[in-house]
Amino acid sequence: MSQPDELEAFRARAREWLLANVPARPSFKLPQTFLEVEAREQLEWLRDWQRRLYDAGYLGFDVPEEYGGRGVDRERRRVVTEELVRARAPFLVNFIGLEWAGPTILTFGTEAQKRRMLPPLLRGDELWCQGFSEPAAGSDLASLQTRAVRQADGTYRVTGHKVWTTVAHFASWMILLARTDPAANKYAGISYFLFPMDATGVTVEPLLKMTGEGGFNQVLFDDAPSPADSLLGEEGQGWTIAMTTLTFERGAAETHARERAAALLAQLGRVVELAREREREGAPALADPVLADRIAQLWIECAAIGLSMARTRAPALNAERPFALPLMNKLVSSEWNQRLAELATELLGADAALWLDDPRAPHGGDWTRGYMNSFGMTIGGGTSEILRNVIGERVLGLPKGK
Amino acid sequence: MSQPDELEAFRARAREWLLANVPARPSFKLPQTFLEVEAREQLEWLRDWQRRLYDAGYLGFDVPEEYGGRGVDRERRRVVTEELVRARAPFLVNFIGLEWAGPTILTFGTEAQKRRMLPPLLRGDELWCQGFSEPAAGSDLASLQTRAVRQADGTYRVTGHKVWTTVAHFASWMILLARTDPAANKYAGISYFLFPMDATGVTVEPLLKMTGEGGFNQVLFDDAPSPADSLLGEEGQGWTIAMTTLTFERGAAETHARERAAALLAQLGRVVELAREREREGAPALADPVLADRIAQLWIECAAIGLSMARTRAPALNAERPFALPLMNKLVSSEWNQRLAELATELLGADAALWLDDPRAPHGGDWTRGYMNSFGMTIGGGTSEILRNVIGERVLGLPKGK
Amino acid sequence: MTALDLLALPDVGEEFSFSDEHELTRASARRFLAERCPTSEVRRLMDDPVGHDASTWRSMAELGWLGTTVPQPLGGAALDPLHLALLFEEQGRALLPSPFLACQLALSALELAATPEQAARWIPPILSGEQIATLAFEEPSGASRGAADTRAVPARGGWVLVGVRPHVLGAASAGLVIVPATEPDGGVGLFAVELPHPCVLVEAERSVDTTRRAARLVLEGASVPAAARLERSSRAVVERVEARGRTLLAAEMAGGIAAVLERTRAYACEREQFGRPIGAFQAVKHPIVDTMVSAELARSLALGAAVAWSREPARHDTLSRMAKAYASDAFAVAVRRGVQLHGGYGFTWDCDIQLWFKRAVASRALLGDALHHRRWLAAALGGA
Amino acid sequence: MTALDLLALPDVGEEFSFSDEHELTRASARRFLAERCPTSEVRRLMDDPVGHDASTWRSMAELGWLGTTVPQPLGGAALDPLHLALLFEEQGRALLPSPFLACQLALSALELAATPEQAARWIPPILSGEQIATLAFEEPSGASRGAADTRAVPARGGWVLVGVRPHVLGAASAGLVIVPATEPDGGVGLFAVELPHPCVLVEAERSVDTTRRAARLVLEGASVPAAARLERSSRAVVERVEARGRTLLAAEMAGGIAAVLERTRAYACEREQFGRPIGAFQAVKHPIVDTMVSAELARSLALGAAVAWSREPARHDTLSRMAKAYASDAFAVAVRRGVQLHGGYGFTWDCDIQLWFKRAVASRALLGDALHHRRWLAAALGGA
Repeated sequence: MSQPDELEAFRARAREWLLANVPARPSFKLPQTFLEVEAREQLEWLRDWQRRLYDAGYLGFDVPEEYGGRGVDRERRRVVTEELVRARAPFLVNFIGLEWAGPTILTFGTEAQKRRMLPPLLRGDELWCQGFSEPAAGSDLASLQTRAVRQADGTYRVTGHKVWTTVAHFASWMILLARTDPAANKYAGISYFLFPMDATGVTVEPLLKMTGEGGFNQVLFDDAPSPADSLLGEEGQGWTIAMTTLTFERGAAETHARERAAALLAQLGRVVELAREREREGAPALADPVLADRIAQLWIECAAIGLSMARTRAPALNAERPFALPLMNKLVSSEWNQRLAELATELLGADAALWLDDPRAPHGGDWTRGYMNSFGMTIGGGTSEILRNVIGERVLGLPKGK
Repeated sequence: MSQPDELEAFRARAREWLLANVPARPSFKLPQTFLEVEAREQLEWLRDWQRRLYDAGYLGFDVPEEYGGRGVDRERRRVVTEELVRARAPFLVNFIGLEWAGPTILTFGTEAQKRRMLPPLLRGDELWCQGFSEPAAGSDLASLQTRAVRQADGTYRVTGHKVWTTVAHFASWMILLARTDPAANKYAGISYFLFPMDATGVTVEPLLKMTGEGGFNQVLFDDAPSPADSLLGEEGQGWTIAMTTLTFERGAAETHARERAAALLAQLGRVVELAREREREGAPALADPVLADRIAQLWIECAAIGLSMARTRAPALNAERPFALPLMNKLVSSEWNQRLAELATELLGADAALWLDDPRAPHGGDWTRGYMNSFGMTIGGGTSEILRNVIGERVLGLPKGK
Repeated sequence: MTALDLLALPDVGEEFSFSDEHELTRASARRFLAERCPTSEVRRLMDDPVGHDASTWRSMAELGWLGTTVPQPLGGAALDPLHLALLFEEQGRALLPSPFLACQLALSALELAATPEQAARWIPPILSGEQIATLAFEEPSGASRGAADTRAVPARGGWVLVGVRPHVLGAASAGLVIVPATEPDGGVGLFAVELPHPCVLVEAERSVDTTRRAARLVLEGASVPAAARLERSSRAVVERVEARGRTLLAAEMAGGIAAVLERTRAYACEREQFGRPIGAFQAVKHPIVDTMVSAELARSLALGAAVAWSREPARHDTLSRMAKAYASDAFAVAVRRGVQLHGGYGFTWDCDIQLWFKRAVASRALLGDALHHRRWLAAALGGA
Repeated sequence: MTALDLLALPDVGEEFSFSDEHELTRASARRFLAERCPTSEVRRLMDDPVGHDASTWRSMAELGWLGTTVPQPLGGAALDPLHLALLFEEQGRALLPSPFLACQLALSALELAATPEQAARWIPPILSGEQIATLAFEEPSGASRGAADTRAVPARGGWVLVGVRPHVLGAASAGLVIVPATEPDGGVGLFAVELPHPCVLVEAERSVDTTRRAARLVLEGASVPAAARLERSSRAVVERVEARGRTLLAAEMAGGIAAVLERTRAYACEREQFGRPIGAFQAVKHPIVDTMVSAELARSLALGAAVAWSREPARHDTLSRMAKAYASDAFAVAVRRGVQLHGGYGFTWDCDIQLWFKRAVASRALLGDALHHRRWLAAALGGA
């Protein structure tokens, strides 16, 4: 951990570096989040940004140095995140790698896997995607049907069909769930692989989102070979490891809490600016008492979410239901974000209809696009409906439905 | 059916009669609805009103004359209802008799039952209560355990425990569901009785509501005799008949639609008056844009409910889902009513806390009492949750849960 | 007026004024649209440069849809507005891409404000389907509704129009646009501007909802002859035209909610998770029921407003605002639930829910959003 | 200030400034209340003429609860306000009937506005439990918050107070009430009025929530000596006292939501219908989860406001408003769901949910309702 004065010096350096290095927006349209990276030029521009941030020493504060990180230092990580938000820096394109795959590998990987996988992951040289969902296994993830058959030489052969696979078209690796024992019960038969996307027999087909953007895909596996050391953890341990990944995905990791809060506040700040700037009946929308009341409510909830994230750092304050805050975090912030995004479209009035390619679209149509993309968060990584089940049963001990 | 000019003449007479006959409020506190009749003096005052309305010829327009009614005339019934609302007349204390038991007896009763039961029911000489719910059978009504055992002489002996029994303490009769065949499946084993409340072995114990008011009860049956002709319909037909009663209870009967709409509008009107009268931050509450916006929304929904009730009179307009409007009616109006009642308490600010016995309570504390009593409607007669199941399954054909 | 009188419902007549003829209109529209406008056709037209199908449009004209409520002397069928509302409901359900709403708005303006000579000149080609017409009803972004920001100045025996009107439905295909403009005396005139016009720029907008095209009109000192001014123009006429437009748009949106309900219902019956159709789960079932409830309420308001339009004109303005306000929010909620309950698939281009989602976004504020109309209603009650 | 700076969260410190001492406070309060204030005791006190138990009150004084945040020279424990907020949370959970909130409001006023002499006179008897004190913070119905409708006029070497203050918590048991009143120069003075007083009528109110007593104070030209005016009175002090009051009330209400959650959860696990506990049904399970979410968010805001009170005073006012606004609405929703999910039983006097229901109704607008505080927050953002 850094000392307070060291930390402030670090913050000053980071701020200065960001001022000098945050790139101007490119001429082409940037995606809003890592979920919508569609074109090669978007990818390379974003990857370049991740590399420069890494090379300058501002990325990897939750990974030990021997695996390419900067050593575990929560405070520095927080400072960097706050400064990234302040500088309105681009997002990090290898989000799945940094936030979901990386922490899982760090927890369950062998020494060799950690040394091989983590450095290029951090630098963005190798992108990661997630192969969990299937056409018939969305909310009911454990019913997945993709098969991985162990060969005599210890390698596996994978056959199956994954969907909603973000950035699969640019990824080098996939965290893949596949059934290795069809005879076992539906949980015990699953294993977890670090699967090379350049394997033969892998076909990536883009899926279009409702916005018309790409960025996610279906991935077909036809007897695709996976090396012997691609298994993460033990055979049959996949479900347990997947639950850990989902916990990271749902933002349970308390280290990230404060930076998520900063991100939510930044979103709110942009909507407040919008409400000051947009007129309605001849006056700023923010002067409309009903709209102002809704914005105030979203502000209150944003503060409540942010303070709840801060509360996760005080285990003693959460002793009665230790999993309540981590598990509710993704549910609450994704729904809050959706309401905020919808309100933004309402502030635009009839101009909410102007789309990305209209030169007069407010802020390039990003508000309406953002509202649509908000469903990626209320559906992906466990729908809000599934999360309410999980919280009801795991946190509150309510009986399972059948 | 009346001709238009006859009808207008009838309306004029009714209005005049009501002007002369609607009683001044008594010195004691009146209940807000038939669900809260607690004291004998309340009962007698209200019964007297029902008798006078009946004797004057304004009650019984859905019952043929041979059973004490005024002959079936929907238009006159509607006119009377509209004039009752306009005159702010007291409610009719034998509500369960008039609205639930009466129509059921008219549909399923023998000639003798109709001749015996309906005239005193209409006049309020004999009050009715409903014995459906049991401690372990609320939403899951069909799991009821009260037993009725047929005797050699054709009479029955009833043993069991009913709850939430409104006006049981004043009722002469109960519409009673009891299990006559424990071996049959849970629906087929149920029969429907017109049960005399003065039978031996019947104990009525008052239950207090959260408001501190009485009006409902639990009723214990200890081998209580029920006469041979007390069975309504056939033995084992009870579930089917009960569903008909519940349809009446949930306001499905289209004859009542327009009068319900008038009642909702009257409630809204009172809240609008309240919002004009109450001050907030030194100005009428109705001048507060946020409160005014909420009132406007409730007005819109009230109009939508009223127009939907009017739509039930045009079967051709509802051919695709004929049961949609009747079944959603109770759900929508009870939830609307609850939101309206809660808003009224919010208009009162801190004075919402002043209770019935405080001399400064706005309107005698009726707003806060009304909000609490609104739960009687969202819980009784099928909770909102159960109604959403029923609509989902019966109207939309969604699969049953298990 | 007591609150109770003000709040009273309109008298919609016996059986909601709904007759066998209305049922015929509804059923034949449903059949026609099922045949001519399945979702595949909607998707085809999304990429079409014009945005609607010419032969379908001709057929609609031949069926007499365009002149449904137009008086017979002007070549219309003079049916009551409930017929027209039913046509809109069905089009909203099928999501028919067409300039039908644009034409109805223009026809309303002509019917209410034109002299017989003006009407005889401009109405027949619209009814026959030859001429697409529209009304430039939206103010520039941020201006008050009805401010009529566009100005008309008398000049050289005619008028010169200056101003900008966004979101003009169907304008890129239209040969005629009716433009409300403020006159020097402060009144509002409705001007029939024939397109193309050398000083009227028609900039096609790129809408999120490509099933309904719109354009931005820039009137750069556009001269029109004196006869272009609809003689019976007034602010009151503009308000009546808007009330009609709200009624029809609300009916269309109610149809949209019904379509979202039907698709979500069907998906919930078919998609299985945890060994059963997801519609068996209350977390899916109950929100679908709520969508059904809102579909029915939206329909009652829109059709009620259509009945009031001819039967209780004094209450039509109020009801049309209620109908549009309710439909705006209810449609928004229905598509939000629709996407969510379709899960990952709902988020894709392939899933048809997105089509109604975008229609809901694009229609929400047209002719005023819910907040705007609720404020008007609150003022009518004596509130803020 | 950019929007982002204005919106920034307070720094609540490492581990939310929560230490082992705080945990001790919380746990011992929970134990004390479980022993002294089970629901049966709450119900007993509902019918009690005084409304609280004298021996429990004495024990609270002995435990030092009353002086938790009071500076040591005045006889307090000088602990940080998070301790006090935790006590309120536990009392809200147990629904303890007591004049604790009344006393804390009075103590805040005395701590911030009294001279050392005044403090030395009035504070010790409060801390010892001998004297119940309160603050008359509510304006008469309909007046603006903070208008200080009551007037203070200098007379005969002292002051005369004229006005009406409703909803004065614990006033019928109090020996001292602090009254904010407008002075001739327009400023606000805080006056310590000892009760009984010949010209102060204390009319007990009959509240829907008989677990917390209040009275209406009528000051009919009540003379008080010059020394009754707290010397450091100002509008700013009144605002700080209100911010503290909001923080504590919000913590109490957060405790109330947690209690409703716990009872509803337990009932849903126990009550069977259709052959299984009703908590297995998503229509029951999911609303309970939503109550849990609101309980956690309310708690974070209330405790966050308590931390800011001492650690980030510049943000305390804002946070206290957020906490009270959120708790007001969330508690109202939680009790509404609580009654509904208990079904017919929830509607009875016997079911304990009604106790919190009434507390929620009675607390909703005390010290300002959600709408009031959201308006203030919106204004801070530059809005209406």
